[in-house]
Amino acid sequence: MKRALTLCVAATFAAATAFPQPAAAQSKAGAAKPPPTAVERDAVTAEFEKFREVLEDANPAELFEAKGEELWKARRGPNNASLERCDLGLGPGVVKGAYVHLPRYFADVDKVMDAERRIVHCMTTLQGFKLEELAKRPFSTANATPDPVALVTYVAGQSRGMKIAVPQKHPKERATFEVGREIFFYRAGSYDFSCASCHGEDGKRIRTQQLPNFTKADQAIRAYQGWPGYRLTGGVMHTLQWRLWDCFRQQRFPEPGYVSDSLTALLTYLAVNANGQVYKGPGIKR
Amino acid sequence: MADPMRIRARLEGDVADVRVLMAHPMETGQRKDAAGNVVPLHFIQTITAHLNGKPVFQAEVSQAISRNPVFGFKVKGAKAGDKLTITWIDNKGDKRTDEMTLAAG
Amino acid sequence: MTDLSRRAALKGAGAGTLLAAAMAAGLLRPSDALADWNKGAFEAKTVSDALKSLKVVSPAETKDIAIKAPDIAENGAVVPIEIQSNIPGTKSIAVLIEKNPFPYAGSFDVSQGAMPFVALRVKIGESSNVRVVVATADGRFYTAVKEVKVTIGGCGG
Amino acid sequence: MRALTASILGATTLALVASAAAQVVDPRSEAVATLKRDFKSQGIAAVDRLDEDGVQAICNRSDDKPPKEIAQRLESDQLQQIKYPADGKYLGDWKTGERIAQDGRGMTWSDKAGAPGGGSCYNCHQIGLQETSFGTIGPSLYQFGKVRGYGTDVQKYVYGKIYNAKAFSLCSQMPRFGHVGALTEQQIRDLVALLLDPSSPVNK
Repeated sequence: MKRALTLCVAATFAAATAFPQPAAAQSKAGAAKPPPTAVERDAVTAEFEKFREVLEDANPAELFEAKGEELWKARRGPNNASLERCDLGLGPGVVKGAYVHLPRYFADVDKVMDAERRIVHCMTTLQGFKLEELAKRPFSTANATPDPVALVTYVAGQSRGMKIAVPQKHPKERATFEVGREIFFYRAGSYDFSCASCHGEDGKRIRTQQLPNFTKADQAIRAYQGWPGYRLTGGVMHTLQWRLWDCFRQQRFPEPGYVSDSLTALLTYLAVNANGQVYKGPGIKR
Repeated sequence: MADPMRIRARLEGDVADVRVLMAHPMETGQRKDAAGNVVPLHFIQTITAHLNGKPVFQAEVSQAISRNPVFGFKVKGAKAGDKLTITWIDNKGDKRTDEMTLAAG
Repeated sequence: MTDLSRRAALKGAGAGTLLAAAMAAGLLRPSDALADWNKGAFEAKTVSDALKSLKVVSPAETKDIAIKAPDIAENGAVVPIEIQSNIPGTKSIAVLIEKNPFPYAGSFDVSQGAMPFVALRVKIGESSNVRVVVATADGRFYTAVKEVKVTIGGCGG
Repeated sequence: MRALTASILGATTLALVASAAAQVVDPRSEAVATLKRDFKSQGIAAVDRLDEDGVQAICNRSDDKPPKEIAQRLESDQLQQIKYPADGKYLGDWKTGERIAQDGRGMTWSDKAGAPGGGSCYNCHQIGLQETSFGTIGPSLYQFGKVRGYGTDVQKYVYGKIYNAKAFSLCSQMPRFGHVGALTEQQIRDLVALLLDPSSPVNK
């Protein structure tokens, strides 16, 4: 929260002192046309917002919520069990409202888990699926939506309209938040990027895409609002696990492990920052 | 078998404002899969809506309709308890019919 | 636009069931069965050829067709469009994306108990006019356009 | 130069560690250890990318606000590592430059080794007015030459800035495209031309 950075893939010709001003600059400056103003840029954003509402009004994510509910209740896997005994933090089988309290500490594993990680945990412990198998193809393609994706979408949809209230009582919950914050600001890789490079300052865009400042509640909620979300590009359903995975790709980092501690920590940082905001249900994204 | 549609209808007087979501890939025949093979044309061609068995809305469409299509239309002369049935048929002959009962707005 | 008399006749005879049976028996391909799916119009590569196949004759420009679509689409793969016709006797609403490889995107028959309104979401390959053609019960045609710009969205990485 | 970076880093780290000594667990060390446990090499993106170099380490430990004297020493260290074109020609072809500016590929685990990447410039900057899809993380570069002038000194500065932005502002958010081999000498020249060729649309 204390830090403020900026960027995706190019530049800041920022430092005012760094540029040697040739004498010609001042004399020619008067002839130059000014670039489009902030107001004109905002018009594009406003247009997107207007039609995003139209898209949200009938979100294909609902198709995946329905699929996820079917999967939740079906007896599946080597153990031929349903997920109806899965404890998402509010007790075995309680789905309603569970999502807005995740990630949280689970005593049975002595760990903090985010929603997708917990669902995958239930699939392995209750139904007998193998994590290594689930981790082989964890993300949606044009041809297939992995089961955890539909399940997360269903679980998230069951907290529609509720306030984000991610707990920070257990020491491990607080420690996970701290680690998440450090990862968020950690600059490394070929392009010197951190998460904050794109998501640490207000009112910025990559190309036409607005970049929420995740250090603030009213903007951190937008990450939660977005994912799980139906992505217009490719027309597939994606979760926060996918979003972070692809962010790290574009951050020029190596590949993060599926449902790993690093991602839980980042999601905890994000979710705690969004605390108090109302969750509207699975999103729709470009 | 195709996944069910999600149909929502809001009654405003005797007009039902209908939104329907359909699960369909709507392949253009131009996309290549991960292996580089062209994915064949596969898309919904016709849509019909019936109110209590009487046709009220019909459409013919192309592969230009977005994946997982969404359509909206407004049916006149509708009331609570009426049955709205929607059917789509695609270019492979697959079809799906779903029904919902209008609820008082 | 769509041949309504033929469609009505097919439905009236309960022909759908017969056609499904014929298709199942391999006697007909789906495209044959959908006799009222206007193959010629859908396969036309230009707007004028598509309109010809749709038997649209000299459509008149009008302000009585309201087209709600984004000036700049966030993603060309899913562009929401809402069309409201205020022309009395509107029978059907056809949508053409002028710059798409196959411009004709579809037609909506609202003559049997629907309001002259339709909402849909379409793919627009590049910035293009969206052309709407309304046919009326008395055989007239009206048209309006709305330009939609398509942009590059994310990092492109 | 490596030794210089290391010694500055060492001193700074010691100071910061000392000030944080009261804490039971150091979240930063925990975070880095967690990353190294969870991340795997994929394609051209190997796990060694998680290791900070000197510049990243100083910026990470100072919230991107390094003490002035350390910043200056490291900036001049980075400046000395810039390889300017041997023939002193900084200006390439602006049309090629525009394509490079549009191209956001390069250096990710889904990019192939040795495949030509782009500069991703429009992701963060407004450049030519014809491209309305531009980012706002960096300042507008529209009319860059017209405003700043077209002289060799400006050309050399822009070449250097694209090659290694950290030589001019240590914790700049702009990648070091030449320094890390993301762009070739000719590609950087073409980008310089996009900003500084008087016939480029940027300067119309």
